[in-house]
Amino acid sequence: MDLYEHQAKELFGRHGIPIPPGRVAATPEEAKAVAAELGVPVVIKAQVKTGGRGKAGGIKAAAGPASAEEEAAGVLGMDIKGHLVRTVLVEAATVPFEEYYAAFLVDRAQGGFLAMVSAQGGMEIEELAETDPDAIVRLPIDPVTGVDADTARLLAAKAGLPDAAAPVLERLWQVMIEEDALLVEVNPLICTTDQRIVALDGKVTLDDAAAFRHSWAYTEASAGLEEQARAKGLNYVKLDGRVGVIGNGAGLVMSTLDVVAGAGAAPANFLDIGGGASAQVMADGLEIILADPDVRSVLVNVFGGITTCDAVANGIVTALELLGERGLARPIVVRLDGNNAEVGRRILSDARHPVVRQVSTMDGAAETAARLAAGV
Amino acid sequence: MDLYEHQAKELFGRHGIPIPPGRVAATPEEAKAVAAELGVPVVIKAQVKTGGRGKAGGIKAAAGPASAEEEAAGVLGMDIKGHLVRTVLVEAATVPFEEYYAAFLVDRAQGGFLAMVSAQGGMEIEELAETDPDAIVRLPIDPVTGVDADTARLLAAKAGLPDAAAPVLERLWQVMIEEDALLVEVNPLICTTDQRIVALDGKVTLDDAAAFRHSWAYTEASAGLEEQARAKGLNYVKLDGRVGVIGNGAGLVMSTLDVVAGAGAAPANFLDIGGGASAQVMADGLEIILADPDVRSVLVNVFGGITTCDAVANGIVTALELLGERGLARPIVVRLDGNNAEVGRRILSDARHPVVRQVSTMDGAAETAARLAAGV
Amino acid sequence: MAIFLTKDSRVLVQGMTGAEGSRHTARMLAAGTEVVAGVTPGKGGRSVDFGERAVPVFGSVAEAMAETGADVSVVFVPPRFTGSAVEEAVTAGIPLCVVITEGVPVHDAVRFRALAAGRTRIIGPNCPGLISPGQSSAGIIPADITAAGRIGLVSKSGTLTYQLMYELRDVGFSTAVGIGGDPVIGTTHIDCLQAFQEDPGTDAIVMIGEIGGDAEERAAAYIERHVTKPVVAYVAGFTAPEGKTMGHAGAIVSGSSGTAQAKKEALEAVGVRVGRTPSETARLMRSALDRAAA
Amino acid sequence: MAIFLTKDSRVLVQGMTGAEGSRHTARMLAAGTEVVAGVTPGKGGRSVDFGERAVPVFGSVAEAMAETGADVSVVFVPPRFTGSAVEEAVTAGIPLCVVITEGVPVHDAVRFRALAAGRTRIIGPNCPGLISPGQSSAGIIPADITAAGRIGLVSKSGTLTYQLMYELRDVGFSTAVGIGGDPVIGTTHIDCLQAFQEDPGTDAIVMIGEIGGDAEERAAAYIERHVTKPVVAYVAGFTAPEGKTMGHAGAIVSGSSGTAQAKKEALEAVGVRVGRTPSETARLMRSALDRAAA
Repeated sequence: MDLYEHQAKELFGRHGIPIPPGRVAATPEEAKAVAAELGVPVVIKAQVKTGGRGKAGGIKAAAGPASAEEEAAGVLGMDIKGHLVRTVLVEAATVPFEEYYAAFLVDRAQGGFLAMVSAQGGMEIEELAETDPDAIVRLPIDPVTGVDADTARLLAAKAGLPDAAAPVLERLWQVMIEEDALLVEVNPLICTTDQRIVALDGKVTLDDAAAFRHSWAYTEASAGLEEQARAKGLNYVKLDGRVGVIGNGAGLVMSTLDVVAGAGAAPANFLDIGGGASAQVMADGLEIILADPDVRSVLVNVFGGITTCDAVANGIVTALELLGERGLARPIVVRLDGNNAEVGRRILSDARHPVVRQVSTMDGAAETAARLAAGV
Repeated sequence: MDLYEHQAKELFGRHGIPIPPGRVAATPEEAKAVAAELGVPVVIKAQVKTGGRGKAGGIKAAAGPASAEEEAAGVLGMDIKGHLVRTVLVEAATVPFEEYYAAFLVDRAQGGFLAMVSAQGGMEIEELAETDPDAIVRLPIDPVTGVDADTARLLAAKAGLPDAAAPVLERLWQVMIEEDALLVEVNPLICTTDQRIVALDGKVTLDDAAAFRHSWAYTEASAGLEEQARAKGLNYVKLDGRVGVIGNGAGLVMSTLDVVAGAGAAPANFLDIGGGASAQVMADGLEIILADPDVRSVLVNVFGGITTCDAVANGIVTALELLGERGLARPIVVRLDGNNAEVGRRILSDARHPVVRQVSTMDGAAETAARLAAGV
Repeated sequence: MAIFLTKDSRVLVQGMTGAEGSRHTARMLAAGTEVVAGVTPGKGGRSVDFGERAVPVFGSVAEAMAETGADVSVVFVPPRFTGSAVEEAVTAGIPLCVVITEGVPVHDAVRFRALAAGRTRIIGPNCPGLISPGQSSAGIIPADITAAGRIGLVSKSGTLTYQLMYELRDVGFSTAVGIGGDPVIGTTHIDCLQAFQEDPGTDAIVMIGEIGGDAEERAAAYIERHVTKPVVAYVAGFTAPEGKTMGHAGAIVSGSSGTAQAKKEALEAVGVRVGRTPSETARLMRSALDRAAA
Repeated sequence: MAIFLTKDSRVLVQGMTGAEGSRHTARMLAAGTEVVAGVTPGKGGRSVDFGERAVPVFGSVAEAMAETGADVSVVFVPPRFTGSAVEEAVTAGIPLCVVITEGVPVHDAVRFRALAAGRTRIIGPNCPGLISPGQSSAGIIPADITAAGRIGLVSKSGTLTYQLMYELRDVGFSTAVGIGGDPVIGTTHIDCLQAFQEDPGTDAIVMIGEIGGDAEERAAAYIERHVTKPVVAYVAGFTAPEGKTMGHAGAIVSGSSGTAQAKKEALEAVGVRVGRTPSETARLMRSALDRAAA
């Protein structure tokens, strides 16, 4: 996942890498407000996940709030190489005294990490690599020892960057490692007239496969069981207890929670699989519930209406097959009632799944599940 | 979906409702940087989706960057009624001269919209409703005519708010309607000593059911076919052409795109359903493809390996059943090859689905799909 | 007898040519419902074959009503088109419109509710519809889990409706109405209580509520003043935490409002017996009927 | 003959007690593979019954190697545990470790690749594994779609491997290696080209590439200098747009780098014939074999 410049800079900020003051804006009015807040000349930068936005007219300078509003109006809504500009970054204009290039990346050819640093920043690195390849210092980074202060100083010195750049390089490496990034690139990394090192731009590519280690970065929406359930289209609410509950119909499930509570145990969740309880949905649901380490027993409470109990029972059996040994961890109490309940119950008994127990009434099933959760 | 205060304020900003300058921060260092940017005394406000954060110690004043850092360090990581404080809003401290209350909401009892405005803001509205119910002006809003300038002036006058508040009320109604909100609440809405009306806090609840009209608001990740596909766990990339492509294995699908292009048509998408092509996954995939209005024909290209062709064919038949008439809109060319190809092809022929045509080679199938997309 | 829906009701189905629409039309026909028309814009002139009967499809509700005398519409169209489908039905003057679709934006429900006021009874959205066993079914309530009888049932929840109907299948129902779990709905508990009170075919009423809003509290106030027939109730969601939506868009406790406990207390304060579980609720109904018969 | 995997290979399966692990262990056994052990931390001492044979489970790779003489590990554990599972296998000194798991974080792959350098050959991650038809299979390549023969195959893609194996099933293969589509992988095209060049049981080589990186270009440079056996190639992804990941994490065109066209040109420049479609690639292989035989 590529981050927008403003997201990359937010990450930089969190890791102590200096960035210009600024904020993202979605309307010209908002850009004006940010410029007014900043109280200095600003730069309006199109937030798009593609290069070459400067040439395309996506970066504009503005002396004050009024011109910031005007320029933002021009940039917002632009199409830059097929990317619609939905937001702009409004940043305090920062004048570089010198411009550098710094990047850490995954080197596919070597299957390792690589640092690339140059005292000639500000242009496309591919271009620089062609016109003056020696101007780029390339250093493979040992994945175990990484970039410490000495390595960072060495990198800065070899590339001709001031000593003050070394701690910034070290922190960029921290971004690389701690965020599981595939690329961390700053172009230009600048030195101001007063000798401050500032990341004037930022490009970060995160590894989607490592999202499990960084769920916060993938928007809050991807964290937690509730979000996993939402991604599967399941209606799930995490609660504080130990009896996992799954059933068909919001009202019946709410009622089931109450009956479990009445039996002296706290429900671990609300999970409504809806009307047509397919095997896959049942498996998805059981999987989410069993992924909750608080769950000590599971109560499946289904009323066979249009979807008859035999269909539901077949769904449960298939679900348990799909789950394999994940379904073996904790006892599952099943209550089937309504249309074709007898047939459904027989299907479940014939399947002889080792953790499944059947109870024919809702109240009795809740009591059994509560007892099992208590370890009795 | 409840929005965080800072998200609500971003919405307000977009609709021209004045808010204090500020920015969200995830670390004490970032909070310090924002305070330094703002250059004025600030307030540090815990961003949590629950009330009572002030009483819980989640709102702190800070005179400058150093104390902002200190206070943010205290607030970040707090647990407020079970909500972990992950971010704080760092805002220019704004002193109210007067505090009001303004809200638009869905009135369940009447099944309509309701405005609630009071000149006595700043406290819990439930509390105010008990201690001084007459201090709250309640006005049902006609869903058809809405809140125009006259209604807004009337509301302000009845509740004892200054005239300057009327345009802000009108804009809050715009937020309500244009964002499909269930609740838009500002408490307090303030009047500053220099007579400016500012939304000092903001609570907005969006209607998840209306997300299809506001996909941008539900994070960028929920917009478009690619995101729908991702939500279903499908590996889908939208392309520019007219032949929808679905197959098993990333390499085979890429190759299929190339063969379609070689047959003179542009592929409409990349869609890899992976190794075990279950009927549900096949149906999900076909559904995404048929939801693309650019698609004129669909090419299903499956190589039977471990998953044999008869299983795949059954999957396709069930998928078309699941799709019902959504599967009838455009021709579907199916190529099955590999293990049990003969059996699989017979299953498909026996199903006699009206839009399905079988071609036994990948090259031939691509040509047929290309021809059908061209309307030949 | 029954409320809202009888054997004489003539039903049209908006969205009958879709998968859900056609599946449930077949079931409604099997339950004895007079399904006289389907409506799908742009598909007028066809008809759909349901084995023993072919149902004609019209391009508009107005046309279907004019041609077939339909007086009930059941809506199965997707959420984003539901608003305009219901507005079409209301504009055409249909007396009863049953909106099955789940996920209808609240603003759309507010709008069609306002449009329908005084013209069309709307049931739903996000509801299972209603059934008068042995007479007619408009929606998706299974027809084969219960029998005709003299209990009236009104419920926010679909499955709990089925559960109670099944538990009391030997006694039987005049009409069961699923009013839906959305925040804004067309027909309320009170509307149904009033109709059951007036219906000579109904002897007693089961009311099923759930957390969220204050419909049950208002129903309690109504019962105190206007309902003389025995009422027993069940409320789901005692364990629901604050601020979490429990499946139904409207099922949410906000602060101290909308709790199951408050609803139970309001109902018990006016003499309605409230069961702790669905099965206890069924038992309470039996004893209420016994007392009434005694 | 074959490369990397022969009938004498003794295979252990990390994650054998999981659903994927046990399903594919059964298939590997059916293909004639000597599966001698499973490894699941904390489950040592059990055994898993696969009909004709029960395979013992050990708690660690070191123990399994010591007890059974295993020299190949196939890894089926979930992505978040793959890194430590592979590191365990490498530390235990396994000569060949085949990582089937998809979705392994790139940083983890970089780390275990660095750890393995000079000690363990790693194939994958995110690969179908390798098969020497008639001898042994380590991974998930179907054993029944082709026969033993004298073509060597190396591919980034699983299904395209199967497609080509099937198209040339009458000719047959010495070994087919799926090296995986991730950005960082253990064994490269070049490693396999070198091994096939040195293998007396291989007469000709099919190389399947796809967009992303420059592995095919580097392979072309290697072929020019070191490979004398006939090589035909296929490259997938001519129509892939810039900046979109096409299924495999590594299959992405960035700017002008990693395009299929560039790869095709690099290969053709060193005399490798590149098919436009999989079937044309199969035909090119047949004619290469005919020429070699002539």
